[in-house]
Amino acid sequence: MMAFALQHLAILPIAIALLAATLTLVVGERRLAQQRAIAWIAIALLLSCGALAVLRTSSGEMFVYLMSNWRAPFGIALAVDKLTAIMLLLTSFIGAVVMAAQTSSRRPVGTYFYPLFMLQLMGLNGAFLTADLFNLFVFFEVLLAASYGMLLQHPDRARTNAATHYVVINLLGSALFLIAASLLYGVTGTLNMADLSLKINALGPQSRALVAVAGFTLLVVFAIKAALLPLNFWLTGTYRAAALPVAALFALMTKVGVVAIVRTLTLIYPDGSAIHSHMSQALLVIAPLTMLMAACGALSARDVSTLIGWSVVGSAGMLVTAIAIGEPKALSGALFYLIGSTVATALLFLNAASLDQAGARVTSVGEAGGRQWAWTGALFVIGGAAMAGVPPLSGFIGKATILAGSASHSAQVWVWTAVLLAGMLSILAYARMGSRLFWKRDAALVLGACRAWGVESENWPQRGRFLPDLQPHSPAMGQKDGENWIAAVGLQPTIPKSDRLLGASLVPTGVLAIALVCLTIFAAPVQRFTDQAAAELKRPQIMIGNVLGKLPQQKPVVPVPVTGVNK
Amino acid sequence: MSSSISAFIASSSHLGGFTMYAAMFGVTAFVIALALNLYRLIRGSNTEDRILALDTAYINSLALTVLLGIVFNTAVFFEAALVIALLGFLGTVVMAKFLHQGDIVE
Amino acid sequence: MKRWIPQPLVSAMLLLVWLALNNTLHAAHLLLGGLLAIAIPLWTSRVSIGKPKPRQLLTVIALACIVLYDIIKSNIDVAILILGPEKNIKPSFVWVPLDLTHPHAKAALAGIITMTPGTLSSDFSEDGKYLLVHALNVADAAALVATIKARYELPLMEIFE
Amino acid sequence: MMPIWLDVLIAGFIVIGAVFALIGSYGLAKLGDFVKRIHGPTKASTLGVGAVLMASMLYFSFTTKSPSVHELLIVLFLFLTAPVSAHMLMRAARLRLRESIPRLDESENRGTADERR
Amino acid sequence: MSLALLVALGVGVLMACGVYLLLRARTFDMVLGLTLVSYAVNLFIFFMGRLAVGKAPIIRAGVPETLTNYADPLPQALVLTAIVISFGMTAVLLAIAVRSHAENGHDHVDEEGRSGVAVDTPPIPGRTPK
Amino acid sequence: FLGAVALLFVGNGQRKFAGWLAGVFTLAGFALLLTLAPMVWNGEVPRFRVEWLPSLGVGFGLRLDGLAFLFGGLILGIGALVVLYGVYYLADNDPPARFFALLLFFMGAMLGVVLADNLILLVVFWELTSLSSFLLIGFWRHREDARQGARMALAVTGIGGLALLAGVLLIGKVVGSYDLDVVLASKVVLQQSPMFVPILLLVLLGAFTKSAQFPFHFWLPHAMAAPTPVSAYLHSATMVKAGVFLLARLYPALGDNDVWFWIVSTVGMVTLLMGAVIAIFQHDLKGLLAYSTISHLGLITLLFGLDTPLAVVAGVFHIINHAVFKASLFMAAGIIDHETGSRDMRQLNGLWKSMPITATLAIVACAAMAGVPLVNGFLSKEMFFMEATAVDTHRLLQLAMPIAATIAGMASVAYSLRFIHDVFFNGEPVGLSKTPNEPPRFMRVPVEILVVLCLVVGVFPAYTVGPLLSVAAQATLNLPSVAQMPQYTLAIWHGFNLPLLMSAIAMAGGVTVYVLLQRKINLHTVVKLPGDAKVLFDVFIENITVIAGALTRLTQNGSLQRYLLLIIITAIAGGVAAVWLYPAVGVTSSVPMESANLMVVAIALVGIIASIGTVVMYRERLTALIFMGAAGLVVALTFVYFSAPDLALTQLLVEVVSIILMMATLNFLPKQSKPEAAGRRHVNWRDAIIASAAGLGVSWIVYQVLTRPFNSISPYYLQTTVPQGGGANAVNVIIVDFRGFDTLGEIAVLGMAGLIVALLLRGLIVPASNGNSPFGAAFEAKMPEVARQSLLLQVISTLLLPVAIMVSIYFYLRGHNLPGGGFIAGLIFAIALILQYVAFGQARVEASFKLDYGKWVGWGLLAAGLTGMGSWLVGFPFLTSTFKYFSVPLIGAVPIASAMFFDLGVFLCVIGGTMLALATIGRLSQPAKEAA
Ligand code: NA
Ligand code: NA
Repeated sequence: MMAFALQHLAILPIAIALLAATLTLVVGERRLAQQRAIAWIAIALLLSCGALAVLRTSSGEMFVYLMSNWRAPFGIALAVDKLTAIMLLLTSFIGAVVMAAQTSSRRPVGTYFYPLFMLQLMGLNGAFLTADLFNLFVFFEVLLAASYGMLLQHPDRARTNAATHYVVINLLGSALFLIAASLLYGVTGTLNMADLSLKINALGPQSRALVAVAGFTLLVVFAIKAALLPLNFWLTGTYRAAALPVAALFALMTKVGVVAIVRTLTLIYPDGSAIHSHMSQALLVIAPLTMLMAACGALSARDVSTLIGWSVVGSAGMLVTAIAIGEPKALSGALFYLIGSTVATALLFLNAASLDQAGARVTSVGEAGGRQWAWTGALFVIGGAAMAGVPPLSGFIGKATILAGSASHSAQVWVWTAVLLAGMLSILAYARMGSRLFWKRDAALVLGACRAWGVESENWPQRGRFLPDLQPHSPAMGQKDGENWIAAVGLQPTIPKSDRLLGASLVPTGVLAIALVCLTIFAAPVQRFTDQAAAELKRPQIMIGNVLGKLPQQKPVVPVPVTGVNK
Repeated sequence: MSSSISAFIASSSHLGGFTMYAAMFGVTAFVIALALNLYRLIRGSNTEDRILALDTAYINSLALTVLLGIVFNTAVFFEAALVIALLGFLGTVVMAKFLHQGDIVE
Repeated sequence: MKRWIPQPLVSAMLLLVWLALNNTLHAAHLLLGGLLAIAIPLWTSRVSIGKPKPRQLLTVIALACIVLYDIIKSNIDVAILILGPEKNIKPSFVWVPLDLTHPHAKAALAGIITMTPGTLSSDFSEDGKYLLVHALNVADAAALVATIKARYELPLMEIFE
Repeated sequence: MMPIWLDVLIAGFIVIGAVFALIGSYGLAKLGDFVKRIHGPTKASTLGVGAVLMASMLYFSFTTKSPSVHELLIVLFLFLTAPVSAHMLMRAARLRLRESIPRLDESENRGTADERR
Repeated sequence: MSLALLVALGVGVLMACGVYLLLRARTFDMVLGLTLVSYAVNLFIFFMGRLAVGKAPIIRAGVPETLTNYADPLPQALVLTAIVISFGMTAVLLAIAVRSHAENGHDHVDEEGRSGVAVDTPPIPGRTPK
Repeated sequence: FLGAVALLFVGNGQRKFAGWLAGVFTLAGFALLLTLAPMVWNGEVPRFRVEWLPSLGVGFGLRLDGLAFLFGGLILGIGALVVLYGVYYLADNDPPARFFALLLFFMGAMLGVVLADNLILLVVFWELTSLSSFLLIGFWRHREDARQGARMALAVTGIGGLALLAGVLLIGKVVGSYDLDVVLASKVVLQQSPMFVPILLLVLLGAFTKSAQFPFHFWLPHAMAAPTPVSAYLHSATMVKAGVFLLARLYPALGDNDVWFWIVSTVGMVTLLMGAVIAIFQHDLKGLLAYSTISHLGLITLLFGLDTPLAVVAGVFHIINHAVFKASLFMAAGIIDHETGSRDMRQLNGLWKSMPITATLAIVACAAMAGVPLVNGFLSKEMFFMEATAVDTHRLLQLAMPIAATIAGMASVAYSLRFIHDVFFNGEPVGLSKTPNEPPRFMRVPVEILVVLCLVVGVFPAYTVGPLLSVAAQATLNLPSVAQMPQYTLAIWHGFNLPLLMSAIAMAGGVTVYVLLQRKINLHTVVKLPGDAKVLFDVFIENITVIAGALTRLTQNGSLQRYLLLIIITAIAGGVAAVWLYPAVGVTSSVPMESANLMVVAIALVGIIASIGTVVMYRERLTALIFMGAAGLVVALTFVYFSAPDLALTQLLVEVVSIILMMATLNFLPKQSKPEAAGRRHVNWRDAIIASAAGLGVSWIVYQVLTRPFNSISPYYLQTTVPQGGGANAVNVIIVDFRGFDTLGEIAVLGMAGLIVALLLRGLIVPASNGNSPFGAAFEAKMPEVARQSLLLQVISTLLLPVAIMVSIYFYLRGHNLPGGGFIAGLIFAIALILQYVAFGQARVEASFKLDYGKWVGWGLLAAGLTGMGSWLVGFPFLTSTFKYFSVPLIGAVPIASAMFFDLGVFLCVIGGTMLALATIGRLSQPAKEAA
């Protein structure tokens, strides 16, 4: 069993998701319970695969898998290095949490949720695993198509409009990707990233412009995915419109772009070439600007989803900055930051989903909702702190490591200024949003509480007189006041306690918060792993040797009676 | 242009003499036919005319494909011609039905 | 028999199509084609309009010859019309009353009329009793109707009804 | 090497087909009215294609030393489908004309089209 | 005029036309544009394997298997994949266009209130039966 | 193991605590600290360390030296008192658990700051204090001023924290380690580094913001919206002291140079004076204390800035003293607030009568604040005066320093006097909501303890605080042993000297100033407070937010066209940059150039004109679609001409299906594209130029590539496709075998496309959108006698369906060797089905064939996936294809390749995805059938 898992480690995360997707389709649309069971089994298996990948790669192994048993670069190769292992585990973890959130949500799943969800995971895993440029395109398409479906769950006007932008932009991105990938093939005659690395290195000077065009175009494509300036504008609208658990899953989306940029800068165009340094220079201008732009966006955000969306943009900017700096320490910090920011994003989105249950996404909840809100508030603080890089949470650790890693770089002053300024603005943004959401007591707060408790909102327009009562009048107004107030004006909650539901919805966010705290406390082993991963990335010849050196299994020779065809 | 013609002849050297020239004539004729279809496509004046032009272009392309198969001495283009013959009309039918009643699938 | 081969003619046609597609008379293809020719109609026959029961193979061949001859002849006529001055062309719509009732027969008539140049079947009337024919150059509409009915409809009547 | 008679035959088919197709498309381009134009391509093209396919049949039967009949299928399919296109187009075009067409026999036997309704 | 220049220009024109339509502000125009872009991209991929006339990559007995005798099969396979994917995405985009028109009452790609968004018809109430 | 306790605090801070539990923890910590006292006294430095951030070379390490001991003592000692006080202070309906949890959280963070053995850890805890103080200040969350105050504190200290982080990272870069021991020993390295000034500035920025030094002092008064225990704790003893702690901590490394001297002493002096003067004019008790705190912090800063060992000792001493008396004053103010419901000195008068004990305590503490002899404040003030007179670096300063010190002393006497006089005497209370009384017994205990400490230290300094001061100062100066300490004496009486004179002047002056002020302008009538930087801060934050919002809206304006344009321009710019950077292009053309014959040129022109036609006609959508169809046809012909039969087939089929889909949807969309608003002509030109640039770029690339020699991996496919792939059609073998994995992803995408269309449109009912076109439904009204469905079409469709299926199977079976394959077969099948839909209408077809296309997608993917996994059974990688020749009697060898099963999956998935999309769109206009 173990031997089997190890032999096929690279394909399992894709195959399991695919199998689960097909099974959920085949059992039929109406049998949601079976679909859910299948999805959970798949998630459990995916988690095991991710954990196994991390464990095995930490001992220095790299798994290369020759798809269809053809030797690279002729067939498609998958490779599990440390970076991939991290991403696999992270993907399945976020997937599990989103599943849990969906399971505990009051809202029923939309049409074809489970198949699309599974295909989404398949696409993500495939994009992280593949070592072939065109196959990367295919998996980009898989994960994008699935994300269209996830975005359009329970379609409404806002989602449709967001999807229009999201889909068109990504289709343009796909066209650019195809141009870049095929151009690289046209110049070098290969598609395997490891082989590309070698062939590009061996090219004469007159082909360099074409290879650079391809490289820059690739960067543009990945920058669209990673939401770098000026290609980031699709993101906040999309995230805002998406169902929040789905948005949590989207936390991984930009990371695909980031990982692809890592591969571009460390494998296809590794250190030492002129193209690499030009790419880095360009990114070092763009990425810090992205961070600053994102911080501005976050500060001006009027609702939680937009705020988180901008934070996602900002974290992508941070990651790409670190990648462009390219120092091992910065890369290691970036990987750490990547883990932390993904988890924090998911936490914030799922937490917002809990808020959303009270209809308070845009305005505020305050404390009138009772104890659950206190927890929601605490979780918001943790997520926001991790996202904004407040110590000691993961965001800070990653950021500090990146800053330390960029200390000797020529762009240090610019990078530091941008990082610190953006960090400052994000802290402000989260403080503003948090204090408005959880502290402010106003009409919307009670409205939210009433919705949370199932109080019919038809009463609202007639009872406009409530609104002035909501202004703070006593300096010592306490927690019970909201409830008292509702009792005083004679609104009886029709659903006695929605605690149970909300409590359940706290589980996934709680798990994420614990993960963040653990990531902080047990930073040492994680950082050792990311250090090694960064070192591995800095030495592309390891990947090249492993991918191109792997031999296919010997097949039994089949006698061919006819060669060719009559005509 | 003479060099291009000689290259073309070189590629069709497996043909008999008459056939070769006939094929050249045929290819030219069908290309001109396509150009005439395009003319009608541009001129219109009605949508029906344009659909008709496209339909004719499909048929001419079919013939052109078959002719190219003779020129290149290969049967691999037969399937393309077959598909045009079998299903190429569907586009025309659908467009016509769209003109006729809007809803193509009732 | 009817249950397993609901449309024997279609099945026969399919077998022929299969053999033509593969350009062969090989036993394997006969077998495979036969199997497919039986299997496919089992599924597709759920949508059908009437059952064609053509008789008189000879009439079919005769009609085919007539049509082929007409196609070649009127192709030349039309070519001359096209190449000549346009003012010579006097197009017109003509309703052809139908005696045919079988849908396949009507369809065949419409197809034949279209395939022979110079005429073109434009529509059936709503009750299905008239076929609207458009002719490129009509000198005598009544004569055209008579020709169509005698030359094509009569053999089709023999074949289908 | 191809026998001369076959060469001529194939060439002849090709030329005939090409000429008819060209005339059909010429008609499409030249004629001044849709109902006239539609007569050109829908037939001339079919015969044109038919002739070219005959040429192809002969040619490949010769080169592969076995009868090539699958071109017949193309002819069959075209003869099945081409009338449908024309038919549907005429249906659509007639909407634009928006005129009732009197029936020859109606005036004698059954009255006008309007009465029929 | 060399063949290479000709096909290069052809691809370029397709691309330019597609991009122009893509930059229009209405869903259906964008679909047309994206289709043209995908034509251009497919041809682009295809030509990355260079030009080969009359050399279909179907192995014939006795013909040495080199790129001088056969067209490059790999870009063709890639184009097949690209065609299929862009076809699927076209379907998705069309569905979104219909839904968007039903929800918004216009087919502009941006939400109302943006400059240049003209509402051409009153919103059509798309209803979702239970 | 002290660390364990600290960790416990941080950890437990998250959980809910009752107040007494908090107290127990604090006392336990304090006791633990005391047990370590002997070690510290002996000059040892207890340490605790676990690995934490190996990338940064930073561990989680704690070290307890004298300075840390001093601060630890303050934090825990005063913490315990504050906890006790808080139990009584909080209102009934304030959640105590959250309060104490936050308080403990803060305490843990603060302990972390003082105990951290490396700078990174210090920054971590530093920021945690900011965060927890944010939460504590905003504890009364419903109050707008509390929220604002909290945010302001966070903003200011947060900026400082980031500056500190930058400074620390720079230190790490220069020194090579973040370890405190190493850093403190690297004074020379640091101060000779070119980075020294930036480092110093950044670190000082951190310290000054935290300790509310000018010009960052303004947040502190607004933080007074916090509950009083918080103020007493954070704003007297702990958080604000973190800044001066940092000064003290890094003094050995960064101090002892001119930059340090000038900046620190100037800032300290300005803060000292400004705080003291403003304090006089406050009406709010806590406001007065806040400005007083600012002033005293300025004093401490100034002492560190004076840059002499003795001044440092004085600074450390004053840290202790200030913590003690200020905490007690805050608590006293809190008691007053608690008992009277007001902190406004204009309302509070004559409380001596109602609460004499509290009054006494407050008076003693005020005396300490004013620096009256026999109280602890006096001692450190004397030391300060001494140092002020000892400044000799600059003539001007030599004069200014004592004067400034005296003025500050005067002001502090004045505001202390105001505190005493204006609250406890000065007539009767005005408009209080409660009748003032003495507070509960135990609420007063903490104040009593602290005041007693003031007195004891004030009277017997050498015996009480002496040892503590000495180890703390030693650690501050980073001296190896106590013996090297500078000479100083702790005594009340130093004899008549200049400092004593200055004290006397300050005393007398202070009293005079207060009396004069009260007489002449009546302090109660001063409304506008001078120098409140809150306004500035608000404007600043407001501007940042406004600018951020404007910037965001400016760039992200919701226009998809803009976004697309940006992407395209970026891509073009990338290409241009590439050519510009690597100009060596197109040098060689070793490839013989084939020239185009007339036919190819003509066909290309047809395609070009057709695509241009699409653009020109785009407003008439149906027409544009026809042009596009023509362009697609030319693309297919191109594939034919350039030897790609599979592509030609696929292109033709996809073209047909696409057009059908587009027509089906166009029925529900406007048939014309409305022109955009007037005045956008230039936009069209801009787009045309961009589009042309994109086209030109692509053309250039294609031409460049086509004129280059080519070495590719492809010959491998040609060579192995028959012997190892089992098929002569190399393209198909690549698709199902070499790169079958791509195909798997591709069909997943197609299947998903179907699913997405279904989930998007299912259940939606849309009337056809006719606009003003003559097409479509308009027909029904005008020509009712025309049949809807065509008989001819129906008959032909029924004939074609089986034939097309036959053809589809034919393509499926032969794809491996000749053009064809599962995808093409699936499309043919789907088109044949579509034909039935068109001819007969959806209802009839779906009634005849009961089809769940979603399942088809599932089965197709399952078949493909299982084929892939099948190879696992025989131990080969995913999708490894095998083929066997089975010999069948009569027929001969029949090849069965596993790729065929894979292709079957493709086949099913293509049908499922395509039909699902089409059937869903077709169903849009059928309200009646939906119900059925
Ligand atoms: Na007073
Ligand atoms: Na194929």
